[in-house]
Amino acid sequence: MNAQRLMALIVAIVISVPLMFPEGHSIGMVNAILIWSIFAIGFDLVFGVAGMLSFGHAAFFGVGAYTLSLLTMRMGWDFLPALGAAGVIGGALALVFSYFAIRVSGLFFALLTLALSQLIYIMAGTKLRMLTGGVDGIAGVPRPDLFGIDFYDDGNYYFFLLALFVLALLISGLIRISPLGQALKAIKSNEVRAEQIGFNVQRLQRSVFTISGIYAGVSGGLLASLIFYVGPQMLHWSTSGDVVIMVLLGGMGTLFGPILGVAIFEIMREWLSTQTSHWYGILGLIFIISTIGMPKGIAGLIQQLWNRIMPGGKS
Amino acid sequence: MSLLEMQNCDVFYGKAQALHDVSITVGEGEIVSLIGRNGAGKSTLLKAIMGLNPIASGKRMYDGRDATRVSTEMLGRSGIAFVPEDRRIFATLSVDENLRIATVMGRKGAWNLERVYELFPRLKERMTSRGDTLSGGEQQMLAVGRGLLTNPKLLLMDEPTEGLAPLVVEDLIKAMALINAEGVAILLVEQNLKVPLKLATRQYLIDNGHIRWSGKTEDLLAEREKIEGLISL
Amino acid sequence: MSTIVIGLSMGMLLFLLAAGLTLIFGMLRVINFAHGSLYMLGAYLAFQMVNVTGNFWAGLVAAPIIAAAIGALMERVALRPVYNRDHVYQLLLTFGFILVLDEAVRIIWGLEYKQMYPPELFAGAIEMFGSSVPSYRLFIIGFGAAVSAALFFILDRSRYGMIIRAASGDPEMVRTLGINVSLVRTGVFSFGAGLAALGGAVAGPLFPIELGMGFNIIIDSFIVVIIGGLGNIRGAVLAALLIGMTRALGYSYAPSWVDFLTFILLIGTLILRPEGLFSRKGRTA
Amino acid sequence: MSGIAENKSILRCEEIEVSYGAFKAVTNVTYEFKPGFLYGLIGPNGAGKTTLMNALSGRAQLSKGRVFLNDQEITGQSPHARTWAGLGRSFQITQIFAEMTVFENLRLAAQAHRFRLQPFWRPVGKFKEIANDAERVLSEIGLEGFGHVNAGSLSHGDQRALEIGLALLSEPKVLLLDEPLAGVGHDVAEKAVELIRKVSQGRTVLLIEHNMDVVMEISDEIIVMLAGEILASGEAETIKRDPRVRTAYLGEEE
Amino acid sequence: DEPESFKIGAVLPFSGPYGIIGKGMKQGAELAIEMRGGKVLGKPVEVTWEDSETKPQPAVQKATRLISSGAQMIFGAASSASTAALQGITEQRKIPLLVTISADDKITRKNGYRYTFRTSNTLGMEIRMALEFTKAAGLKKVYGVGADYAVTRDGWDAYKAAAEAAGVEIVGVDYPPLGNRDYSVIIDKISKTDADGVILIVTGSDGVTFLKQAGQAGLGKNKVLFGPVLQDEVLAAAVGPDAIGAASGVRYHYSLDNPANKAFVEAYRAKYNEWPDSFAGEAFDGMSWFLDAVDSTNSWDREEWVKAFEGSVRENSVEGRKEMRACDHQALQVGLWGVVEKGEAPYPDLKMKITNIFQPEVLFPECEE
Ligand SMILES: Nc1ncnc2c1ncn2[C@@H]1O[C@H](COP(=O)(O)OP(=O)(O)OP(=O)(O)O)[C@@H](O)[C@H]1O
Ligand SMILES: Nc1ncnc2c1ncn2[C@@H]1O[C@H](COP(=O)(O)OP(=O)(O)OP(=O)(O)O)[C@@H](O)[C@H]1O
Ligand SMILES: [Mg+2]
Ligand SMILES: [Mg+2]
Repeated sequence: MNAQRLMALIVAIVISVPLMFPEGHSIGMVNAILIWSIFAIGFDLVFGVAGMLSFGHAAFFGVGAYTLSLLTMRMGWDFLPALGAAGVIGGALALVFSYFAIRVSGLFFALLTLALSQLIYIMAGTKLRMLTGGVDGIAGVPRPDLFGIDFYDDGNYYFFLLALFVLALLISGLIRISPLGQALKAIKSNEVRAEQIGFNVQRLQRSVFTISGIYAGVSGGLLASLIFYVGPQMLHWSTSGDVVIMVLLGGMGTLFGPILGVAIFEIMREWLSTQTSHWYGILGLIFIISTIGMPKGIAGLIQQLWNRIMPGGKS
Repeated sequence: MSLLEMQNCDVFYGKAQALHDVSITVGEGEIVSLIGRNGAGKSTLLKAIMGLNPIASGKRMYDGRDATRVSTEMLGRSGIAFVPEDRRIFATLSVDENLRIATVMGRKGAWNLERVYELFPRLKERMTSRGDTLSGGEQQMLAVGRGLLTNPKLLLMDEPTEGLAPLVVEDLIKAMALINAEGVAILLVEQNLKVPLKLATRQYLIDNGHIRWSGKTEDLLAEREKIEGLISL
Repeated sequence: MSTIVIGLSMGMLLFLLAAGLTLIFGMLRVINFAHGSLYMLGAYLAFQMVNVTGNFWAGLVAAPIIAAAIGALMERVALRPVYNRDHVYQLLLTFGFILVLDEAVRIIWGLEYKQMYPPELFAGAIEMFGSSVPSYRLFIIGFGAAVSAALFFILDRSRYGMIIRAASGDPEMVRTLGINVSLVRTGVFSFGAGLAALGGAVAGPLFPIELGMGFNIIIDSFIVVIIGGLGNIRGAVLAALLIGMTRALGYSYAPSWVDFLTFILLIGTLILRPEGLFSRKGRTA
Repeated sequence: MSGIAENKSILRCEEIEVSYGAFKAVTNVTYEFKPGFLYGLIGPNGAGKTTLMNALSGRAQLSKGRVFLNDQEITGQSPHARTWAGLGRSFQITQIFAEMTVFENLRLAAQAHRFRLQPFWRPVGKFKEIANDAERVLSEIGLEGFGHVNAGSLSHGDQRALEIGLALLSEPKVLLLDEPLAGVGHDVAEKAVELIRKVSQGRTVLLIEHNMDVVMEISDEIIVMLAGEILASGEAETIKRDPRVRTAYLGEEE
Repeated sequence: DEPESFKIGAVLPFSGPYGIIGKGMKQGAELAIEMRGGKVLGKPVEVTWEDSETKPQPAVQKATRLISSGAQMIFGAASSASTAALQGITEQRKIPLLVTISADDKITRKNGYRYTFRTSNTLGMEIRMALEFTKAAGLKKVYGVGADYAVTRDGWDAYKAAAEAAGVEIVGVDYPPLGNRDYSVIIDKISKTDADGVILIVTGSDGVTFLKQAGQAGLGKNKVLFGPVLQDEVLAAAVGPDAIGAASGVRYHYSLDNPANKAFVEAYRAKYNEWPDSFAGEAFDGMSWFLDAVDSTNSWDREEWVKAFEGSVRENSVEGRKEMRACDHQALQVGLWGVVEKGEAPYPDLKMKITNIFQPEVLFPECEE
């Protein structure tokens, strides 16, 4: 066993709570955790692996949600093809973004993606309101209708989400250790050298951006179906901010860190808010303390504790 | 009296020990050289002197006082200057600013902007260029010039001639002799042995983090064979 | 014609809102998302001072000073340990600041809106070009110009700017030169926090003072900072005026496109001249 | 003289110019590089040597002129395309992947060379051939024991060796080396010179170096730059005696 | 088997800038429960308050949890977006949703949501009030300013058509973005027209900003500023004296002269030591009415409650007569219209004076899809 496995175990425990307590009230929360985790896992491919800080992922997330909603509700598509389309559209939009944004790097990249996604946010709330329902959004987004299972029951929907989550995790895990993932890490580490040894840096960046756009599109579609609703709030830059925070909290650049970050974030939101009306401030304190005290997020902390408990256990 | 004394210093990177029980002294106005192969620990020692690597055990005496716990900026203020091996030019500052920033603390002495520009005319030509657009050699000149401008009592130079054209190396050697004559002590690390052999009065030989030999430059030449045997591998 | 005067005042106001961010962002390379919260805090502090003393000017002076002290504390306690980490960790930190500051304001001042009025001296409106322009707007133009001149003098003319820029690349090396980097950093952050609060105090008479007031200005401020060029005070002034004018014209001819115009301006700048429309040198390598 | 001496040039630049604002770092440089030759490029600091190399490898934009590799025009191509076309280089200011191990550094270079499209369906460890490439070069550059060390914590000299290793792995036909010996200990330098000699077998090498003993000894032909232009070129002996080169660069011999 | 208690899940904004809405609604609803002895169907009422953060996702997530822990009804959501999101889940779970603030017309529509009930105003009716006011005040030329989003645009279109039909000239209209920061150019533009009225279809801080800036430019001196939801005591306090004279639709007001309201205001002031705002009044009203309807069924079958509530009439609501229309679950009610004036103790410095009360017949068109 090593720290990686320990983290995997923690993640497994968190997401299997509904299996252990099928009657509990945690299913809704775990479902949200699964969906946001898909988003965060995909986001971390860009952020943690390739080192590009994007503030534009809200656009792919939200556009995925609208795609699924409109296709199922207005065009009468089935859920699964619509979900696929959500991923495709999310990825396509990411590809378009990348053509603009990859010309600059660092903070400029972050702000350019932010600006592009804000444009889409504004569009959705105002000019495209015939399509998007404007500021008030669209209610009544459906869930899948498969094998006669009632996915409107959160307990059943959990399994559907779990399957997608595992798939997303596997793909991302593979990408990370594949030559592609290594190449992206190289670009993050030293772009000049990466280009000189023959990596087509821009193409690699575009491809990972697109892949994470697909993740975002799919997870956005899933969230819309989880809460039966889609609105422009999902496109707002603060949604991008949320996913950045989650990934940082959990530990960027690690496979399980983002999931832990999502879990902590959601649990905090659910639990703290029932404890005190000052929970915003407390959450803020937690952010501050964990930035200072956990340089590499929760994943880093676990790694550190592990190393202390199991000295010499180099992997 | 010695200006700097490092006594029995151990330095670690994480768990790996890079310096073992290292002691060296640099006298007032002296040029001392530190030689050793790649990875021997030369740069590590210079950084430890400057306070950039923490000293795990041992003592730093400077100017007759215990300076083991003194911070980098206080060391800098009290007259130690550092010319690092990888130059560490301030990328976003212009050449001129890179030099002027060294004068902020306002230590009095023989060095000023004009004099540095005189020593490296090339820098004057590139005065308004950003640091990161300079050629490798120009950056090296800038790093040396920046070190000089703090008007130090002790100058730590890590491979200052790396990447410099032969003519410039000669100028630099002359300049080092000159500033030494003005009373500045120099601790010099060089791969190009010509330079320390020409300038330094005493030599330390470091290998694998241990000081293996120290003595006068004449002795180094005389005992060459024996000394080469001291170096591992 | 009056549109131009108003546009000018909108631009100067934008500059005052963004000045603190330019400073912190440009010099410390800290993306201070809490800028908006400090701005809000400034407005509340000014309100409180005015309430106690009955004097607008007391608020304008006291709010920045108190906020600067809070900023110094924030920097010492929280920001200092994370400088030598990847810049992205500052995001988590400054998000934390937002929540804590907002909560503090909520606890101290409650949820009700607060209000402030322009000082006696600038209470009325002045007839100009056939419109009546509130004289407080003219005050903003003058005050903004004065602040920008002062900032320009302090930063571009002094060596602090140089030190900070150097330290943002290689703080260790700056230390070897004998310079106390952390002191300078604390100074800059606290100064930036004070400027944010100054912006809040100036904006107080124009907008409702409420908990959400800081949220919208963050993006506006970022736009000014980017278009002007990071840490470039002169650029920030010009960018703010450019945006102010664009908006003013936008409001007169196509109000529903105002936000678009602003973002298009930003995107265009980032794509064509990422170093900022008004940066002095072209970026090299 | 080593290698196959053909008359056809392998790398050719025509009247190239690189300017930064008003400043011209390289002007009007025309040169034909013959296959199999080892060229020494010398000149004072700031003469434009690195910039010329940047122009050849695609890191600097030309404001004028054209570059050909194997008679194919490569002007305007990106650096990675040129690497694929057979142009490798090392950097004067070390460019390595500091957070990764030495072995990973080399494996990256190997994988960049092997795959045009980076596979994402299999762990990198399963590709034996790239690991083998990396191992081979690891020993070639004398860093055998350092495979698992983080590249960033290597000493300066060892990083320089890794720098060359990374360039070698792209198996270039033309290899550009920017001061490979700078910072390399004098004991190791001899080995490094041997290494350069060895890798120059069967390829064209352009070597920038301020260590005159080495340059004069191993170059087939020497090019001298001054203020962005080529001042002189020819065999070592002629260059050594050229008075212009002496005043501009070499200085008087002791 | 009857549950131990009657569980209400309340999802309201408590944190952030909209916390003030949540606070008022909570106080109003709590009083409603207290004044009926804390019981429904003979069982104690148990309310769980959750923070919606004014965002759809948390709102739905928390409602889901409340429902799965046995909530019999959901109360809330302040923003129309969150309410719309809640409608999805409550419809799914067949749980009544009581809306007492969100004004988007779409929330209640014919053959729409079976389990949603709104006891408060719709924006459509408030626009019609504005129109009635335009006529009553004799305005001839009107300039429109609306936040740029769907509901306001629809509202404006309706207003414009009706106003023009009534012989009012529309001088111009502008749609600055929602959450707009600076209206000075638009104010200047309007001041140069000969409009005698300016209708502001903006809410919350946008309205406050406009009135503040308009005051500084003296716009209100010769033009009537009014809007469907422009002002109430809370917002007027934020504007200051410049608010005086602004006219607005009022959702509820403590000055209404009827016995039910007097009793409520007295109890409210005794309990919280403040005047009830419109969030509190509407919440009180809706909650008491709904619980009465539940009680009247004597059954724990939620379908029965729905049937009882739709079509029920409340003669003694704090705003007078209200009727829950069966076709769309929208409560028909009078429309209150008022103007900001200076207040004397014990009233706040600025208070609304109710100037017009419009009858439901003119405010609510036939039930339509
Ligand atoms: N940041 C670091 N982290 C870990 N180990 C390091 C670090 N820097 C240096 N080392 C190790 O410490 C030892 C001494 O390195 P140092 O840089 O002092 O050598 P040096 O004598 O200056 O060599 P060179 O001549 O190549 O510059 C080397 O083994 C090196 O790998
Ligand atoms: N991106 C750039 N912007 C502006 N000037 C530049 C840029 N790159 C190089 N220069 C300038 O061009 C000149 C030539 O630089 P180059 O690096 O080619 O010199 P070099 O001959 O390699 O010198 P050295 O031997 O010191 O490495 C230098 O004066 C340098 O300042
Ligand atoms: Mg060294
Ligand atoms: Mg060079």
